[in-house]
Amino acid sequence: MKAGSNLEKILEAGHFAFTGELGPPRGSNADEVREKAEFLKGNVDSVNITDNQTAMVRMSSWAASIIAIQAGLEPNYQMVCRDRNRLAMQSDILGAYALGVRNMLCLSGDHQQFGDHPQALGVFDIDSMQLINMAKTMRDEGKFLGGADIEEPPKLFIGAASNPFAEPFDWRVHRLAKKISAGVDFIQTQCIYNMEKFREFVKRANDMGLLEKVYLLAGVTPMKSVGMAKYMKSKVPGMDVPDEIIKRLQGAEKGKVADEGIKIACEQIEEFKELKGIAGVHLMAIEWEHMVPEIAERAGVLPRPEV
Amino acid sequence: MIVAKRKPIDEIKDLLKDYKKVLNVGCGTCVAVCLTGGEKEVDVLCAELDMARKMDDNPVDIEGTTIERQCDREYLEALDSKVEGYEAILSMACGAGIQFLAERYPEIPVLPAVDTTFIGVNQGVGWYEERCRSCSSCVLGMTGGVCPVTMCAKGLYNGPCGGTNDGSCEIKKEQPCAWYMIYERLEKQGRLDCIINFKPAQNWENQVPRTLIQPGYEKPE
Amino acid sequence: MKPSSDWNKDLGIKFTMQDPCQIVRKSFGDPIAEDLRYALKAVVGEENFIDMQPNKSNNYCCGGGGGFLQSGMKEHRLTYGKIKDDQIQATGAPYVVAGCHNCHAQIHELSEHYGGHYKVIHFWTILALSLGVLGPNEREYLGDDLKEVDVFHPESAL
Amino acid sequence: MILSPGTKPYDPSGLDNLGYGKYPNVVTSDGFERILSAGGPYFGHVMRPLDREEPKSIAWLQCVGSRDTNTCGNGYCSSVCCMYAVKEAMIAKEHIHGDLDCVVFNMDMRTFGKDYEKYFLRARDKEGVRFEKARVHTITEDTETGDLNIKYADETGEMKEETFSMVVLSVGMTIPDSAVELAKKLGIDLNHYNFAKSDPFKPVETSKSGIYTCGVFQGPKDIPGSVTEASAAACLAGADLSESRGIDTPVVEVPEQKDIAGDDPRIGVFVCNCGINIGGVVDVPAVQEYAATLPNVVFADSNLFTCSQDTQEKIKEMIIDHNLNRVVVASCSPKTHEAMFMETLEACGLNRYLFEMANIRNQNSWIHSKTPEIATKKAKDLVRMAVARSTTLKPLNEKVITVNQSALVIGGGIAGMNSALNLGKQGFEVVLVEKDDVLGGMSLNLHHTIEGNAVRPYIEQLIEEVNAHEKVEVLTGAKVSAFGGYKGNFTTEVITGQDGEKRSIDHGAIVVATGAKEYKPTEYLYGEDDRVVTQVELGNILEEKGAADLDTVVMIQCVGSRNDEMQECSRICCQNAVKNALHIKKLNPDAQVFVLYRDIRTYGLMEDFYKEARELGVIFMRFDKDAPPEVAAGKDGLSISVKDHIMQQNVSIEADMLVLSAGMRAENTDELSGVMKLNRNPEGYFMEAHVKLRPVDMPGEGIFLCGTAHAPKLISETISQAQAAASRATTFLANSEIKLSAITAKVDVDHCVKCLTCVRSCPFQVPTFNTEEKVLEIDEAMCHGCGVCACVCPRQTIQLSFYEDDQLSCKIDALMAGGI
Amino acid sequence: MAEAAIKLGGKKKSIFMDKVKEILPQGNLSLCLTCGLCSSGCPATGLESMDPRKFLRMVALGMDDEILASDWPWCCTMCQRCVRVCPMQIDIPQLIFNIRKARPREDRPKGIRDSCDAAMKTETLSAMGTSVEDFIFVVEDVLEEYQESQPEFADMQAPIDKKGAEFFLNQNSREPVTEPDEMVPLWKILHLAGADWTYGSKAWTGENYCLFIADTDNWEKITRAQAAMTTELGCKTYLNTE
Repeated sequence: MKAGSNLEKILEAGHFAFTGELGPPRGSNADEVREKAEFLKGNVDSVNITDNQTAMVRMSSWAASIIAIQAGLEPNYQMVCRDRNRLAMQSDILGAYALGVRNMLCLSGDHQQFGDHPQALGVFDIDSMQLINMAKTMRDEGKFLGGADIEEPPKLFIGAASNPFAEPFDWRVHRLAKKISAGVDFIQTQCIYNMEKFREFVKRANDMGLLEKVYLLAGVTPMKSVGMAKYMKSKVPGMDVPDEIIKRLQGAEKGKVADEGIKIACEQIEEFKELKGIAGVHLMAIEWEHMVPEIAERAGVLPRPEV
Repeated sequence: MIVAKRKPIDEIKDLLKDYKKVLNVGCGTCVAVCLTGGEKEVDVLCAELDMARKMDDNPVDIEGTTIERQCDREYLEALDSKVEGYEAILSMACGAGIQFLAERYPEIPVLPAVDTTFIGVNQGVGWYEERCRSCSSCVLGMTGGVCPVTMCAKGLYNGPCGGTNDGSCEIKKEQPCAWYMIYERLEKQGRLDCIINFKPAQNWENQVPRTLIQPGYEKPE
Repeated sequence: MKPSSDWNKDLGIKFTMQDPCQIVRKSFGDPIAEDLRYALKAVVGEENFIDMQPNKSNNYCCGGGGGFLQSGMKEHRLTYGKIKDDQIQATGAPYVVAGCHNCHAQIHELSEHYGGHYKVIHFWTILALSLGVLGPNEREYLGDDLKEVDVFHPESAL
Repeated sequence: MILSPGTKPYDPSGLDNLGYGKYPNVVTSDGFERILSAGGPYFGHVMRPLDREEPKSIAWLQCVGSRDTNTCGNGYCSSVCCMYAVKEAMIAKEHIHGDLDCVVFNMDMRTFGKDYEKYFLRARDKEGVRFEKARVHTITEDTETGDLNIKYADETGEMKEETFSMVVLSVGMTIPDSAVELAKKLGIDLNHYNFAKSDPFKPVETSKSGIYTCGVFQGPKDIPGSVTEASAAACLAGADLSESRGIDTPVVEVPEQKDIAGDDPRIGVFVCNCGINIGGVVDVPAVQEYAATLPNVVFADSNLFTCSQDTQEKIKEMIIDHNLNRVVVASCSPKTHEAMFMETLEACGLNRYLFEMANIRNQNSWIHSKTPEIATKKAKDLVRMAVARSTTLKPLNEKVITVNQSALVIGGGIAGMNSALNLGKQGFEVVLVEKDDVLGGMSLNLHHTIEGNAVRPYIEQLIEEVNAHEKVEVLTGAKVSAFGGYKGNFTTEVITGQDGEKRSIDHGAIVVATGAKEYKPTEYLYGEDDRVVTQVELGNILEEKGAADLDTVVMIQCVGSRNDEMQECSRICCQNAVKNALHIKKLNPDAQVFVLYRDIRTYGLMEDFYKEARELGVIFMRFDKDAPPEVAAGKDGLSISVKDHIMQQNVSIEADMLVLSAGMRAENTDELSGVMKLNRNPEGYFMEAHVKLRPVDMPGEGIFLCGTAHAPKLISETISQAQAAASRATTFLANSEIKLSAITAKVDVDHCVKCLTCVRSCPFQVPTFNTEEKVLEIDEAMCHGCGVCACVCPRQTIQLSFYEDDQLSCKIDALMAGGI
Repeated sequence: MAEAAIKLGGKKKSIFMDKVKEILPQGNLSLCLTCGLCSSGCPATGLESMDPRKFLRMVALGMDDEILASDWPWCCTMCQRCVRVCPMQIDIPQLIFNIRKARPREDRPKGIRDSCDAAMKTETLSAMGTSVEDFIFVVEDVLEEYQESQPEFADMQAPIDKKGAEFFLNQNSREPVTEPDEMVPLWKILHLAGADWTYGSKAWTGENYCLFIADTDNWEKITRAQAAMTTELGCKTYLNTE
């Protein structure tokens, strides 16, 4: 055990993991976090607490993580490289760990031009790969990036993201390998819609023996509407939405499009359960947290195992 | 080459509003080549200011001169005899030149007429692109000659972020993804191994004022 | 006998002339139109002749020809003749000399229909008048201004 | 012998319905030209003859004395009236200070020349000139006001009535009796309209060998056409005489140049009255008097016409008498007269560049005609500026270079072959470069001209002649790959054959004859239904299969022309449609042919064929650009719907073939024009130096243009332009050396920072970085003197001789210094 | 206007144009430039929503039924103002005449037809139906009256059937019936001029309505009768007062 978090335990035990996501509010109301947490509690093994996602200012992810803990959830504390230099990052890691955080996810972060402060200086002192490595060094070697010893090193279960679809495709597996060598413990992927390409990615990762070294959680986001599918296809960078998905949603009965979206997601989850090297699913039902119980139910991942 | 762009006339006017006698000094090197601060631009700015101030009923006595380089002491000497009697000096050189001028004439306010933009290349008449951010630790050797610091919007050292989008950067479609370019070029050269390995955190030297003494040289007493 | 226009010197009664298509444009052309003017001017005085615009070979048909008068399409015929009426009224002349019976009948009707109240006469009527040989019964188409005019012509009187 | 007796405007006084000669305010178009002219009766003020009042409205009546076999017997179209009517309307609007309502009453607007359609659209859409598809039967006058009343039936048949201040009769062109007599004396044949009879393949040759003709005597045409034919006639006549070229040529003796170095400026100022053009507004004596007071001026004078021959003599005397070393003429634009005045200086041993002009006419008296006092003041300012500049002028020397007396012709179609052949006949070596493997170009797809002459035998004979000519070398399958040099000394690299053999050709002149092609329609089911064909394809079908199986054929005009994508008219499609319609009717008189058109543009003598087509029962229907025909394909035929312009009712035609009169498109010359730096207009046609006066010269000296590379045109017009290009090239090549202008850019290499901005900015790619000497160089033989480099140089190290910075800024200083 | 479209094309049909071409061998109807000069100068433009150009166009497009149905040919006075300026000298009036003729006689305007028929019923050819006897009576009666009332014209004559007279004078048929005095000024002028003239007792009429109704046979009959009468009397000049 590296960190002893619930998520780590679930994965270690060989269970099919099921994680969720929770976006902190654009305000200081802790109840908002608690409300969302209610829907997730008992339905997921761990919940990602996003860090100023889409470069919009929100409640800090470590604070929201603490509220999540209080609400009975295990947070997966996200950290992006955009807003902090290496000093701030390390001190936040220390503080979060001190208050009970056990998982963290290392990300580059959306460019500040997208958000509500396009004039901001993007820090990017270190990149996500270097963040992974820094967290691992802090945990395993008990050293800060500058080399000094840490009195009580933070023992975090270290995650990162992976996009199996971005061009050049050939390079994707190597990128995964690089993250593994940087020290990542688990990977949550980008939302998957193009199953064919994903299968190819998984195959290549298995061939290189990578999925024995890391837990891969497949990213799933159910489509709420045809409009959302089209938006994801054309507007969201790195997203690969095949036309069949859009056609399938268009073919759904009136008022049943969201249902069809959930159905697609559940079919995916069923397949992931059987796919070699897939350790679980990361469900990103952002601003749709109230549907998580139903989705989890329909995906057949309930009840969550106790470990 | 250092690329600069001239400040808007209103901003320059505002900087100069309290001075009646101004010397406008151009620089004959980088800013001349990038069409910002050579003889021609000095003349144009003088004429513009002369006219604008007349219209404002606040005439200014402005004279223009251009020296070879404002970042070389020897060339600044030519100005020594000229600056006498001027209430302010306007410099059309890069930030380095402006500071060097200010340092030489500490009694006279030296004001910038241009914004120094970047180190870049000339793509066509009046069209320049940034190519270097003088980070002090060049990685171009492993990145196929594409600078990840300058060309990647996030300055990433270990490959692209999740926003890479069919060869474009997430900030806009027209901006190529630096890491996509790096991959393509290295793949062609058969050197993908250059970026397989983890590159540890950067030692950011450009955060402090730097001094450089070439090997075999010494700082003069 | 030489016709004279002296009778109209003081009266100053104005005359215009319809150039019948059949005689002018379709038969003898401008020369006969010139002859007709020559003759009319000799009888009423050069200054008392006012031409329509356009005239001679380019004159407008009055609308009485081609059987139009008998075709039963009166409204159309009067619409057609509006141009002629406008032309005549524009001259301001109270008399139109028309050398064609169709023109005569049509212009007569136009004068009444459009209220121009000009008179349309045969050339011979005014010629006879100028020669001093026009009797009272032969003045059916003349207006009051000419009903009583008795021209003394030395040759016809003696 | 070259016959160019010219034309006489048709005299409309015999038309009693139009009132010319009777109503003073009805004028002919040539009369109206006089009214518009600065040298005309009203000195350029537009006034009507009756009362010298400015007109409020003017109507133009088209086709007076043209296209009419009834009232005037001139069945031809005079070709120029539509365009000049538009022009007159535009100029009248410009000259009149208030609103002027201009209406052009017409049957068809025939603006078929290069860029003419755009001009017409500008007049209509921007300047508000009205174009009424109607004709006026009779003009009558309001005797009180002198205004003119007209009634007309508009296209829908509705009667309209309007009153105009003036009416202009757009009279056509006729051949004067004297020309007919001359032709009889010379024994040359005339056609039924008394134009000189010519063959479409020999457009400027008369029936008698050795006698050539050009201009309107050959057939109605505009100025560019006439100028082109003049050169063509000169070409053929010159070829006959080529052996004796250069004999008995008088040489102008120029005295040795005086050295004025170190002398103080002694300036003479000559102020011009320009008749009353300047003198009528500006107080010329006052300007003269003022000029005399300016620094360094030792003599000032004024003249009625400073450009006259007498005045040149007078200026020469004054230069000598007063020992002048600078001359300033205050008159008109240097564009027209500067060269002449410079010669006057040279004739007295003064360097020609010691001359300066002040334009006190175009830039002053013309535009300030209403405020003479201000105009006089401005004239003084302009003279003061010119005097200030003249003081700074320096003698400049012109470089003399030798000319390589051979030519390169690019394009082996009718145009290229004719110009190559004629250059060969003039005794010059010619290389003819054709990109295809065979000569002939577009003409290989054509069968006969509208006159009925067979194209193929002509082409075959021409190819044979070209191949056989000892002076002409033909390179087929050849592509221009590189180009360099300057006028008189070009070097072109050509790649030939499949193995891509490179060949470098040195030559002194270039003829561009790259041709054009038929537009590939995307409209009206073309390419989707094989019953829809183009006129060229129809020509082939008729040639191969005849017309026996055709019951109904519909043709649509202006496909790919005169639309938003291609504003220009393709010039040849109307005659093409008429030609093919006649062909169908002759092969199968029972076939019905419908031509759907916008304006029928069978200009010149081709109007006869339009008439013949109507006579044979071809139906012509006009449609509006915004309501084009609709085409639907059925199993048994095509159904074409359109509104008949006369019935104002929809017509549906069941046809077995639809023929699209696809316009012309310039050949793709992107690569060539890039390599050779030749300018093209937005439509891709090459640009001539002056649309009217230099229609076959290109802007660069020693480069000439002909055929459809210039603009769409007929075979006959192509041939005469090709001969003209040969003629113009001959004029250039005949001299073994030429003098270059001294107005060139010079770079101060010591100061230059080698930023290469001049290299990048020069439109002619003249500045180069000499990698051996490590300096920037501008070759004065290649420099066009445009001054772009001097403007962009950030360190101001480039100066344009005669226009150096201080030679310009001194004028501004002089202006700002005031003085009066 | 949502009119039905004119159908054209297909196999060539025999159309009116061809018929007219047979009658008018110069066949220049199809030369029309559709310029509209004819319509601009025609007072009948607009009547029956028609004008000369439109009418000619219907012929060119083979709209035979519409042509025959139109009343517009009876609005055209065949004044020839159109032909005069037509650049192609197209004889529209001639076309109109042929179209009038193409209509069944009973469908042509009754007023004109009646006048033609009336003329054909009497030797005088008078559209008013005046008989030889009535005409002679009126002329003699009026003459007598004037000879008496105006003594200066006591020896004035109004001869009828005077053989060998220089002039054969015709007479509009309305005047002897409705306004006989209107005949007199002309008699007086001829008298004063010393002209040797005569009326015919037959065929004295000036008008010819059979022409207007396009009854070519009777038109010819009238004209021939007028010529025959003049010849019979040996007159040298036919004086037309019509």
